[in-house]
Amino acid sequence: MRIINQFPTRRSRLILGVVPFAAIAVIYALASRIRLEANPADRLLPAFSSMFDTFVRLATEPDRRSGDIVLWTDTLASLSRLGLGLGIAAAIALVLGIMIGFVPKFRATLAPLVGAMSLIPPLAILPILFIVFGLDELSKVALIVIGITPVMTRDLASRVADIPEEQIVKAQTLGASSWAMTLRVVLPQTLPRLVASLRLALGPAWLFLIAAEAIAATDGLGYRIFLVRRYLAMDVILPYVAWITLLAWLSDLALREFAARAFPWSKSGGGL
Amino acid sequence: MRIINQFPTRRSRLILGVVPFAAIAVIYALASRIRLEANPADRLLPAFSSMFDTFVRLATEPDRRSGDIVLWTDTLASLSRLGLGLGIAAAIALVLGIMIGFVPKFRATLAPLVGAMSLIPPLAILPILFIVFGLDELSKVALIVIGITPVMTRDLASRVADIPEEQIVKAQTLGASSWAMTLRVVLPQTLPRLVASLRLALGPAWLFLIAAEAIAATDGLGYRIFLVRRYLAMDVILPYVAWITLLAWLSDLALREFAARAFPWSKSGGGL
Amino acid sequence: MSTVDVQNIALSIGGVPILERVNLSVTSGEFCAIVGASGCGKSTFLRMLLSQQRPSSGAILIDGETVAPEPTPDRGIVFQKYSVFPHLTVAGNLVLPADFASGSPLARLFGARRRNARAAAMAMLEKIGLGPHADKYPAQLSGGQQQRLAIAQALSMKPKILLLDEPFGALDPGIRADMHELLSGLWKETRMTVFMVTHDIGEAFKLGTRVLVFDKIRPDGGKAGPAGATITYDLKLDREQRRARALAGAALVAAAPARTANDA
Amino acid sequence: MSTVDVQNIALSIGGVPILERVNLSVTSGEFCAIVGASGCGKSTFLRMLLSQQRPSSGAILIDGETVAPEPTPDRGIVFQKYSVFPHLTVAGNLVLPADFASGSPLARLFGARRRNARAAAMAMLEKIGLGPHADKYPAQLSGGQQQRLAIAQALSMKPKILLLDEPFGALDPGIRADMHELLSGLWKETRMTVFMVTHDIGEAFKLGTRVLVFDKIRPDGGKAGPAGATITYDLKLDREQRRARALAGAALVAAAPARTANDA
Amino acid sequence: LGVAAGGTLPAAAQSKTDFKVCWSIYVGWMPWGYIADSGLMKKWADKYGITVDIVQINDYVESINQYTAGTYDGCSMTNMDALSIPAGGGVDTTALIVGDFSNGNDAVILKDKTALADIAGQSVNLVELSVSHYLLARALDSVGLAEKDITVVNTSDADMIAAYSTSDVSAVVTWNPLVSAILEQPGATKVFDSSAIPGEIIDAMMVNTETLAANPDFGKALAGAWYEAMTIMSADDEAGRAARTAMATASGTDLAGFDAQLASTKMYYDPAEAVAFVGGEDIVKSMDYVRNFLFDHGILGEGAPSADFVGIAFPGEKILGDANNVKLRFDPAFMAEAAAGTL
Ligand SMILES: Nc1ncnc2c1ncn2[C@@H]1O[C@H](COP(=O)(O)OP(=O)(O)OP(=O)(O)O)[C@@H](O)[C@H]1O
Ligand SMILES: Nc1ncnc2c1ncn2[C@@H]1O[C@H](COP(=O)(O)OP(=O)(O)OP(=O)(O)O)[C@@H](O)[C@H]1O
Ligand SMILES: [Mg+2]
Ligand SMILES: [Mg+2]
Repeated sequence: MRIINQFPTRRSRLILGVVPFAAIAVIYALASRIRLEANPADRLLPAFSSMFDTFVRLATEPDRRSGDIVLWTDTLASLSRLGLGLGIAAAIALVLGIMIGFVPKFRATLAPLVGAMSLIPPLAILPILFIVFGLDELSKVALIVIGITPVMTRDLASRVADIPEEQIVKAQTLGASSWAMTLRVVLPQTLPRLVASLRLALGPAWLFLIAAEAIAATDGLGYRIFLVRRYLAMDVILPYVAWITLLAWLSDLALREFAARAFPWSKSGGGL
Repeated sequence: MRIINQFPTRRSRLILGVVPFAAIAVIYALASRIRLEANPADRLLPAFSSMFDTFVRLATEPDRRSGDIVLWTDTLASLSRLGLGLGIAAAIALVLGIMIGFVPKFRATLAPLVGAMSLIPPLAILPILFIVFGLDELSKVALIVIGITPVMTRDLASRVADIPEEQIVKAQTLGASSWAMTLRVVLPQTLPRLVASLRLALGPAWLFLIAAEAIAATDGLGYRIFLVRRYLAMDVILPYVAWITLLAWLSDLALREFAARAFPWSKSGGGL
Repeated sequence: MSTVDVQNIALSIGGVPILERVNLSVTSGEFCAIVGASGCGKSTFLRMLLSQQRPSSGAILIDGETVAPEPTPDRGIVFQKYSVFPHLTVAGNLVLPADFASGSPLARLFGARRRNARAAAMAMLEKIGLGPHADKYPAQLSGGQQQRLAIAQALSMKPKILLLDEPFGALDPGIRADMHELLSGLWKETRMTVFMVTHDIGEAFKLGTRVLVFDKIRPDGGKAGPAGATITYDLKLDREQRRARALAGAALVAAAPARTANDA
Repeated sequence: MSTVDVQNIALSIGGVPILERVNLSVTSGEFCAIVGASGCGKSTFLRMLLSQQRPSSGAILIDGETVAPEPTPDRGIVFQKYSVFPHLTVAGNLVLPADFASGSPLARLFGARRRNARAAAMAMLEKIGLGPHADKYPAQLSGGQQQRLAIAQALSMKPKILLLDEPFGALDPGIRADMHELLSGLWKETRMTVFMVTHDIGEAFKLGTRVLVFDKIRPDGGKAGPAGATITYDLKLDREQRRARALAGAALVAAAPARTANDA
Repeated sequence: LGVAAGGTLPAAAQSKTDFKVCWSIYVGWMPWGYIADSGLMKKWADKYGITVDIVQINDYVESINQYTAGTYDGCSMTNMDALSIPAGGGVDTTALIVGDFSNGNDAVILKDKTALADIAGQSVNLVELSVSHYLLARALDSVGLAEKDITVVNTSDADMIAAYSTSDVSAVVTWNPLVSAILEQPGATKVFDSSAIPGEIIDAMMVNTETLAANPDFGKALAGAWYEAMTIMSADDEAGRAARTAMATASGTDLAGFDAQLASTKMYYDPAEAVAFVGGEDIVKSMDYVRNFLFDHGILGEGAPSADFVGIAFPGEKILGDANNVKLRFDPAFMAEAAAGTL
């Protein structure tokens, strides 16, 4: 039978999915062993046991200086910045996306600007951002917003423009004003895509958050990674990276589940 | 008439599109004027004229220290890294995307791994990248590749999975082996999406390039921006950002044109 | 309930003539079935009646007045697809026109008025046999059920003119027959003016009081560049005549549709 | 050119029975037209004949042997849509089977063999009237032209069994008539065994030597849970009988399709 | 943007009561974090009826840029960066508190080589245009080499240790705590450090001259808090150890590590010493070196026709460069008040 017609069973799918992760863990363990044997003080590839110990310590023991439990304060700080950034970006992208996708005049005015802005690498204008937005919470949230909003806006605008013209015409024959159509036809059909767009933006949002926290913060997951990077404390960095990945994965899952529940009429992307 | 039915003419579309850019330029010029009046040596918001002078100097006069014409060496260095990174990422994403999207066994094995990798913020694991890939050109290219490949792979895999089952069945009734289908049915239909995916990856690729060049380099557009940030030379940074945006826009345009020509059978995304 | 006068309209898109010299005068309450080869401009003609497209020249008058420059509630439309709103339930789709009419800034009725509108919608749903499906989404309905809903939705505005673009193209013969009855019944009841595009000649003769055949002809008989389509046959049917003419009509137009727009 | 034996197959998906107790014995060279309500399992039945789907129970034998577990070149298929490869030109679509057969690691013929294959493809295209369109992409063809190409492509493998799933659903009456002739001609020429799903009863009686009607019936007459569809009528037509039976047959099944799967 | 730019204009000379200063993580500046956390700042600010907000910024250059843009009234930085960024950018800046100079904290480190002269021909990883670059220039001078004999690779300080671990890197110039972490690795040899150029890499709290002139209380509060912290941390008692431990944790190390860093830093715990240092001849010589280095590297800006373009003022009317464009001032007045105990 052709290989494309061979479907693994549910059980072997599970096993196959675990294999690459296991392989990576084994390779890491070996590399770590080799380095640690050559130099027991090596910091680059700490053993799993020491990473685990460090992680447990960060997650349970209060910090000597502040009395806070570092992992949770960092997580809370980062998640609240991320949530705020994603929320603001979603709101702006939704409004602009609908305006650009639905109203020809706004499209003519704003589409070129949004297009140009989505091409500016935000990291290159960091100094300007920090000066405009200051260095406190606002600037971190702003970097996330500036980093992800243009792309989300373009995405939403093109989805709005893709709403079948027939529906818009139909709504007009049913007596709808532009505003009524926006509220009752365009907005509800754009929301599922907004969630999908947010899911795509999660990766970049974390990236910008970490970049912002590395420059100016006193807590947050990115701050901690940055702080200990100077000492090459990979026993902190690696568990933190795994933790971030887990958080990102959970947010992704939550958004997907939310969309499936909130928009039962929308065929979700399915699969990958 | 409803606002959504009011279509600006071609001419007014052009004018409307220019307005926001002009507005930004005017605001900038005003803010710059105010600051320069308060402090003529201010570097934060240089006048357009001084930015232009600096840009012309960078583009025409050899550098005092190295004797190179800075703008061109930087551009060449960055573009070759970017091109290499995009090329490698495209090749990997194409192969993995087809494997994951087309062959159930590979999908079971690799999809979870690629999913997890697309969530890891690459900037957080930089030290490991350095150890694995060294500090020279390779590491910069590697950061781009690691940053954009997982997302591209997921995108391509889902497109491959979207190829109508009817076509695959049809090919089998025409006597195709899995390999023959890969070559003649799946690959050609995936290529236009690869180009689209590359276009989407341009933004992140520039981002990772700049991040990599900020960390260790002797030339490149990102290197220059972060270097002159040490003395707040916005008269260099702002033209460089504009230049990067222009380059990104041109690459985007080139890819779009290429796709339209190379894949005449594929309906291009159109519009936004 | 309205007269429609189409005065010598023509349409070119990008220099290519699509329609030309289309003249038509329809009295109130007629049921015009429109047939013609694929790509000859039938949908385009409906789009112009709906002000979705403006003719390059000529005029369209409704009840003697120039038609509004954009779609208005006096002209209802049922498309072959996308005819209902996928994000609203069946009942929601029928309440929507009342929501729009409410003039509320949220484009939504509340309280007692909402309950009234919903009750009216439910009554309508019972009438078209969708009562049990009131809280389903359109994607959960069969094609025929969706089209019934679309027609009910279009009729809820009591349009003077109803435009139908291949409304039954995707349906089973059985369901199609049901829909014919539904439509005939509603038309007799409301006496609106109907324009229906169809590919099914039998359907055209069965439902229409008048059958319009669109086709491309060259007035000079020569090959002087591409020509747009126009109305080549305009058959006014007596109710009794219809059955008899059905066969003849079918033969008449059988050859025409074989010429597709691609051969132009 | 092959016999097909379907031995008491049944299929449930996620616990819902789709088909059950389907028995069928088709002799070589028969033309089976399959009709039935929307969603009753006609396409699913074809998928099983093509090994795209495996029955939950029962067996399918071709020429007395259990059917291969995956699609093979002895069974050709024409779908309503997606039936040709959009990224290949018309000629490319017809050369493709030869490319596959070449066994070359690039799945592509070169040199003289390529020229030969292309010449054969061109000859075929002339035969089906697509000669002038050889270098167009499918998207540039009309629906009828695409279906002609799809049929030619399926036939190029000289399959013993040809499966057609609503192949003419999207076409004009005129083009449809042309296609009927093309298909009848080819069938008479090659004498392959044909299964064709259609929604058009007339088409079924016009082309088939045998008409299979799929429908859901409950063997116990009661309401013991949902039931799968099966073959409820199996009409073997003499060529001469066909015209006469057409009217009767149409009446016979007219009610059945009105019951859609949604009502189940 | 217009509003923001207007809002962050360099503070005009006007009296106000709310001040913001920023600092970044470096051994000599860790007391600022301690001063903020321990309440010393509030105590001294209250005394003068003002408020002073002390903000930590991870990225050193960003902290200076923010100060230069006018967001902060003061910022901890080195003499060299003060000259190149705020002073070069036209922001008149005063060295309010000269806290220390690097006395071994900055070092040139070679991998598998033991003599400074071996650096010839190598790639050297360092933060370009920073004090490391300056130190390298001075080191090369001392063995008769020039910058063209090597290749400078700009490398972010945050990644210096990881960079050193790669095989591509054979020479680095950096500062503590990175120096001690790198020296722990096998094959690392320190071939030159800042103790060979004492007093040239100076760490100070720089404040806006106009703000200071209009609000002397701001300077007094900062100096008062700083020198109280100095007294606490320099003592070898429980309180001193606790203070140093807090600073150690904040910089990501422990007390022993922090003390080791302090050992290679010449801290001016006693304000009188700092006053003497600022009033001496050596600092003038150092600044001369520094400004020539900056000019040679084009850091003084395009408008700078010579190293003399920006004037530097020292106590006693000594001025280096253009007397009509003095933008960097070493003013011992507030340290002197601390020494005299009149704050
Ligand atoms: N925006 C457009 N640009 C260019 N040509 C167009 C456009 N819209 C329609 N046409 C052309 O106008 C012609 C008429 O199209 P129309 O959709 O009205 O045909 P139709 O008679 O409804 O065909 P069908 O029966 O297939 O629905 C077609 O040849 C089509 O290619
Ligand atoms: N993968 C599946 N999962 C669940 N149900 C399925 C699946 N595939 C098909 N079905 C169900 O099987 C039934 C038969 O589907 P099928 O497509 O064979 O119908 P059909 O007779 O071809 O209808 P139509 O005339 O509309 O094409 C339908 O009710 C459908 O909902
Ligand atoms: Mg049409
Ligand atoms: Mg089917």
